[in-house]
Amino acid sequence: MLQLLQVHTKYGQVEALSGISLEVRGSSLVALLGANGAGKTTTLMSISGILKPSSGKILFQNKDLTQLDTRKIVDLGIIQCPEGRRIFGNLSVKENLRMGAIRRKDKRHLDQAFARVFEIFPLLKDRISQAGATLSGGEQQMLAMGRALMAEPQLLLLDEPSLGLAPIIVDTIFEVIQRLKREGVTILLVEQNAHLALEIADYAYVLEKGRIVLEGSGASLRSNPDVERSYLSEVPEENL
Amino acid sequence: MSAGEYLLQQILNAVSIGSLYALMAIGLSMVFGILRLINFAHGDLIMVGSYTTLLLLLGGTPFVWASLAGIAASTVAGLLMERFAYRPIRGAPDVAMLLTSFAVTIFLENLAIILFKATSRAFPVPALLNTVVSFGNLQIASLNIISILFTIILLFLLTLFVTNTETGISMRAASQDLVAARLMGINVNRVIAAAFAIGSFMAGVVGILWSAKVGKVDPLMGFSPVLKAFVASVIGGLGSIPSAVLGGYILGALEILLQGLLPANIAPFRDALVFLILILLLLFRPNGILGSAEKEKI
Amino acid sequence: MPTATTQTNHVLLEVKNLSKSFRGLMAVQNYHVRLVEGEILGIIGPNGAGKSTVFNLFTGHLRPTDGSIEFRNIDITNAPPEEIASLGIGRTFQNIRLFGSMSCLGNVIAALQMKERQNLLEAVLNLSRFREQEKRLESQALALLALFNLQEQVNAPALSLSYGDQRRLEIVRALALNPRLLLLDEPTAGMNPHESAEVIRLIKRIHDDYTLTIIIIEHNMPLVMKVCSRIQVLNYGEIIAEGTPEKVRNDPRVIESYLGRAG
Amino acid sequence: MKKTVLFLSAILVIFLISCGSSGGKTIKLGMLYNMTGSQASLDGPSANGAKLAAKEINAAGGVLGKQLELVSYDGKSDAETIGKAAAQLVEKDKVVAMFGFSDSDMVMAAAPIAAKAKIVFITSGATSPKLPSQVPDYLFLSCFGDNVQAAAAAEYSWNTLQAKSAYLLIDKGMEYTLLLGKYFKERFTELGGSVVLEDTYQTGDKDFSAQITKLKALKPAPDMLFISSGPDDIGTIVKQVRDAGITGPIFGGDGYDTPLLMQIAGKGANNVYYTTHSLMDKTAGSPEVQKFIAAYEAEYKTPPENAFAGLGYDTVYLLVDAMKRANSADPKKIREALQTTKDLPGVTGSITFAPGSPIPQKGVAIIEIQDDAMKLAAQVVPEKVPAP
Amino acid sequence: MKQDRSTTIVSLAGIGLAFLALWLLHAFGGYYIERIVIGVGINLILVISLNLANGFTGLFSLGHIGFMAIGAYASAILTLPLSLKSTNLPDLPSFLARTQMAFLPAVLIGGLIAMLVAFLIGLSLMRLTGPYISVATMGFLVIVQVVLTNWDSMTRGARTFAGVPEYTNVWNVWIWAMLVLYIVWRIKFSSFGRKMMAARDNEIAARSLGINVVASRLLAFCLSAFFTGVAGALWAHFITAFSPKSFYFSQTFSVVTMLVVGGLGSLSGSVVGVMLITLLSEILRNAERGFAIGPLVIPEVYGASQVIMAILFVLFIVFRPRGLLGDAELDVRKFFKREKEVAG
Repeated sequence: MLQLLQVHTKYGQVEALSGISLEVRGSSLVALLGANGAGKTTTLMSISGILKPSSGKILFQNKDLTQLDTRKIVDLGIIQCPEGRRIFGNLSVKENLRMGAIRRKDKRHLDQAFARVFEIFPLLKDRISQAGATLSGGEQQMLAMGRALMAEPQLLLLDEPSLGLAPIIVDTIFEVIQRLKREGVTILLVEQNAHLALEIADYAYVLEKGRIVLEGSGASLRSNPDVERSYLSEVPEENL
Repeated sequence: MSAGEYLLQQILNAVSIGSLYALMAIGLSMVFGILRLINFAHGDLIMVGSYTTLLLLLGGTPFVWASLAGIAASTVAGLLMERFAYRPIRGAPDVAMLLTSFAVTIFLENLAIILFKATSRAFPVPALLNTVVSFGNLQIASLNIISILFTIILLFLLTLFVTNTETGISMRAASQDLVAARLMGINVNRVIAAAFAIGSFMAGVVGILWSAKVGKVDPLMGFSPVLKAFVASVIGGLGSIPSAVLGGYILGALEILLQGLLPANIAPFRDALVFLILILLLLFRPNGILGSAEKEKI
Repeated sequence: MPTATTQTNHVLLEVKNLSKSFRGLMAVQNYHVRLVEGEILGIIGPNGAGKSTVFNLFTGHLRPTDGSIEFRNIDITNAPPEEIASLGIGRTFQNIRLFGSMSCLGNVIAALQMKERQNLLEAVLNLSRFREQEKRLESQALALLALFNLQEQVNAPALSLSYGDQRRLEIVRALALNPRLLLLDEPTAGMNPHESAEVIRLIKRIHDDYTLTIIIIEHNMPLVMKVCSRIQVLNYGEIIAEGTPEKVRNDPRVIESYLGRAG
Repeated sequence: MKKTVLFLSAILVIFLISCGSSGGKTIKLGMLYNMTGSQASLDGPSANGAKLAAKEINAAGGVLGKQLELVSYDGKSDAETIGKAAAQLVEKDKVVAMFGFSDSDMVMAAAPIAAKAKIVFITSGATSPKLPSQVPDYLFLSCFGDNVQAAAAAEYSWNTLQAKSAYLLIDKGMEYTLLLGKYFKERFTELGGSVVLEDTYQTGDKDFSAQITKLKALKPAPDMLFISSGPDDIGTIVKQVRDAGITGPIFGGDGYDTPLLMQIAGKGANNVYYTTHSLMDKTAGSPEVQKFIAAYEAEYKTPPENAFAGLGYDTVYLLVDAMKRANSADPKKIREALQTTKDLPGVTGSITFAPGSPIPQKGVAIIEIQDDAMKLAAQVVPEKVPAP
Repeated sequence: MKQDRSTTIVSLAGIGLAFLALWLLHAFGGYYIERIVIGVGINLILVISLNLANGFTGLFSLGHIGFMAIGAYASAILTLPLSLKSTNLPDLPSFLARTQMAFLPAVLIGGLIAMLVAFLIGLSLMRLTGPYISVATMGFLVIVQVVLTNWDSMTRGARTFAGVPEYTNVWNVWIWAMLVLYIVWRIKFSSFGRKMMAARDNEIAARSLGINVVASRLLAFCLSAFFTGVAGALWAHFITAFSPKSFYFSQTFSVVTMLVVGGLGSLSGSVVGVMLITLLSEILRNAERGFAIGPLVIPEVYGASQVIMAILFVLFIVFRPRGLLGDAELDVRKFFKREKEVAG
């Protein structure tokens, strides 16, 4: 479904991605692991078209995304739920969700999308007219995911959904991720919590300094001693 | 005129001039919210609109149509400004953007001098805008009433727009987090253009009202309003519409009250006092009255 | 200094009842620590537990809502960051904060120079004392950079360094302040295991060479266990466990709220 | 690096080429006005007037058998630029005399440079009577001093309008308005009048409601308003004063001499008086004035924008007259002839320089606007003029 | 950053060459060229001192022309001949009315007064950041403008302050310019400059090193105000007649443009910026009067030079948003080395 071929991306003067190649098959959940600064977020931002790769190709259903504008990429069914949630704090929950559906042409079915999001995250319905900034961290993460789901994406890019959340909320979020996967949404998950990610991932890539150093099925990586030592023994990292 | 009437008259004066400042400040503030650009050339949109109106009036167009065309011209000029001056430099350092807006100002003002000559020209105002309404001892020019009315109507419409339309909400979203807005697929170019269009539209309206109040137009007419709008939007807190409006009225009140109440030998220092108050305000509320403390995360 | 040896058991940092709330939300609650010179303390805990907030309170970047901080018997509870730094607390930041446009050398000299007052007139006249001072600063900075294997990047702007190098440069800069207490906020974040081990080794080395007292916020459990003499575990702004690595590792509350998944 | 050097040297070459001087068989007069910037609205009409005069003179055969050439630079309302332009006029263009500017700052940026080259500088619009003493021998005014017109205004107000009390509004941003207000007050109080309130504004202010409200609160109301203002602001002020229901006489100086006043204030302009050089009216003015207005309209498709147009026009004739009488275009002879100018008719009144005085003796015309028309109310020579 | 003998020699040689060029211009260039050269020198001081405040500390001041005005008025009042004082400034306080100073002390006092004012307002302004400091300093400019316009007894208000002795010449301007350039250069490569730039790059980190951010900004601001005041004084004795409106926004724009074109933080950039803008605006100013290329006659269009400059500036920002040199310096030695290689 999604293919990255030798993608190089610069972030400022520094090359953040030095030739990333990866593949995400339809209806699968692929995890992208790695330490801070390894290039995970840069990879997602390159796919979303916020950063333009200096070379290499990004193909989605055999269509080249490299030169496309972000909104055209959203039109194709790729949406990102960014790191740090980045919800619109001054907008109400409802308005935030509306922004997720902004590229949808069939506004008639918008109600269904709302209903689906509220079914997945019932908490959001109670907060519908509250400003995003007044939500708690966990609620904001739900809002950010709900916002992305409003676009009814084919491919969901999830950047660090567990970041800075209480374990109990992390569990909820991961249940939702698994549910989405069951419902056929293809997911590319960036996660520092390698345990969690590998538990649910079909396939995973490990990034280090802008390169892929390891890849394999979730299970095989979990039993890989290298991964065990450098990632599984580590606890999730904080990033304010 | 009793003391009470005197005060009331001055308050009326403050509200009517404050309305114009508020309308101007909105445009500056909306653009700043999204681009962090202080658009100095915003004032020149007033000039563009006023000259267009004037030329059409001289050609015999009825006032209403001429004004509408003037407002349209301001709007178009604002859009062109965004497209050709500000879009190419998006992401440049703040200073470079600020200076570019100075350059745009210099460009427009000198172009106007070349095209229309530097001398002022009378702006013919229809009688409707030129009468005086009396309430007892109070006199208020019909133009001031119309200015206040227009401001209320435009603010109402603008509020509807930013809370109810998709573009309006997108605009608020973009001013909050431009990257997240792009990730949702919001057409940032369109949103920015819309912000410019709305701001320029308001500037066009101010242009007509301002020219009617002053009675003439000249190529440099935009300088003083933009400076005022700048102060107004900073007083309120750059970047949001309600704070721009608040700032506009506070500035209006401040100017009128200082001019009206200060003894004659201190009154000439009015503008200095206004800016002194602005600086003091910034020290205690570094992000304006309504501005949220944008504290950097550590 | 003859007193140095006798001071080893002196209390360097004494924090009592420290609390900080943001808009009613308690980020840190009743935090306390008594740090003896020469100790290496580790602070661990899940995200949002308030670890970085504790550092920011120590260094004056945040003002506590309640409680007191004493450093070298001086009350620094409400002191500004620059004063605290000059008293001898150096730190690094979780999200790296370098002087991006300046060279590595410049970054380090900016810290080194804080110990040597320069005179504006001497600098302007380029007097020999000033030139010698500059030369000395430069050679000291070069030595420090070499210690952390940054000698190749001496003249490169800090912004152009790789993530790991930036982290190391930040540690060098904090060290250049010649602090009594060094606060390291996730010094190995974003490094591969090999690099992390190297950094930890260096931390131990500077601890020994400079008789430094260090507090480390880390997620890398094995490394924390290896290097720290004492560990505090924070959760929701409160200390839930404290003690030697072994004790902490076996504390049921820690296992439940923090180590559970990893264990 | 190398590109930069190459680029810079290319620019230098172009620069040196553009500096090349041009020679010719014409008599060159240096004309310095601010065509852009804050002073442009005052200076533009003067430049037009001067060009019109030069065109007429050349059409009539020129001076001393040669064509007149006005070499002009834009001062850009900036003293540094003006200094450079004046130096160019002296060195490169080798003009025989210079004129221009309506503001004493600008005059002072150019006149000393002319004087250094022993060339006269005539200011067409700066009316400060103190000005010529700053550049002895080489700086002339082609208009009367502010003290003269202010005295005329005060005397007319006291004697003819029977005004005993006056309200004063002064633009604090211009030398002209400051001096005019000061001299008026001096002469008016000397005559026995009282100034009940003195208020101020800054050039370019657009909203005068606060001042007007203060004025309306005055009890009893003053007999007259003396508003010392430049041509760009006066229409707006009169309009806003009248809009507030104040109908009394408004008096001012030659800054009022612009069609803008009546265009902006409309009916409000009635009962306005001002002192100026001559009645600038297409139908009621003198034959010279009528001819001038017609020619100006034909050339520029607009009536003269303000009094400065006529002053610029007269200034060129003043210089040409001096050259003709000297029968030479030698700067020194021009200066000598200029000093003996006598009864030279012009659209802004006839010009005579008294021996030793670089300020012409001109009568002051008092214009009155009533029934939507301007008329010459009086031609006054003030009895007593305040010292400069 | 390294300091060795060859740099000193190169700098000395550069200064020598500059003065030789000045002498040539002075001897053969005439009055017009001389005025340009003086103008460039004054602008150089203005831009370099603005760079010290804006480029090194990152606080973008739009109010520096206010300091220029203070320096200009102060030194003009101090040097005005006594005879003119009694007629033009009759209300001066008596100690000033009786003083007529020489050029150098007057210039220094002008600079010092500007510096004192900068210190007083800087104590509070230096705590602001981002666009707010620009607004506040712009406010300062307006305040200076209003005060000068209304302080009749000292400044004659809006009336022209004329009769200032014409003391400024190519030599004293360029000695000052070289001096300012040298001093600011030394500051850039000393602990003071590093503190300023550290605080600019990351305020929080700078404070955590013990750098007193407000103090180091204040130092930059005050020194910069001093040099700006000096430039104002030199300008006053160059133009000799001015009024408060000579020191306002159009002056501000032109100086800031030169700074930004050269590059914020780069001193050699400032030098290049001043020269480039001066040359370009002179060319355009002469060209807008109309010219003929063969049969093609371009008529005079006043204002065209500003229009073209504005377009060029926007284009420039599009292609070089950080100015010609960013905050790097031209390395003379490198330049010579490469030349040698080419030659060899």
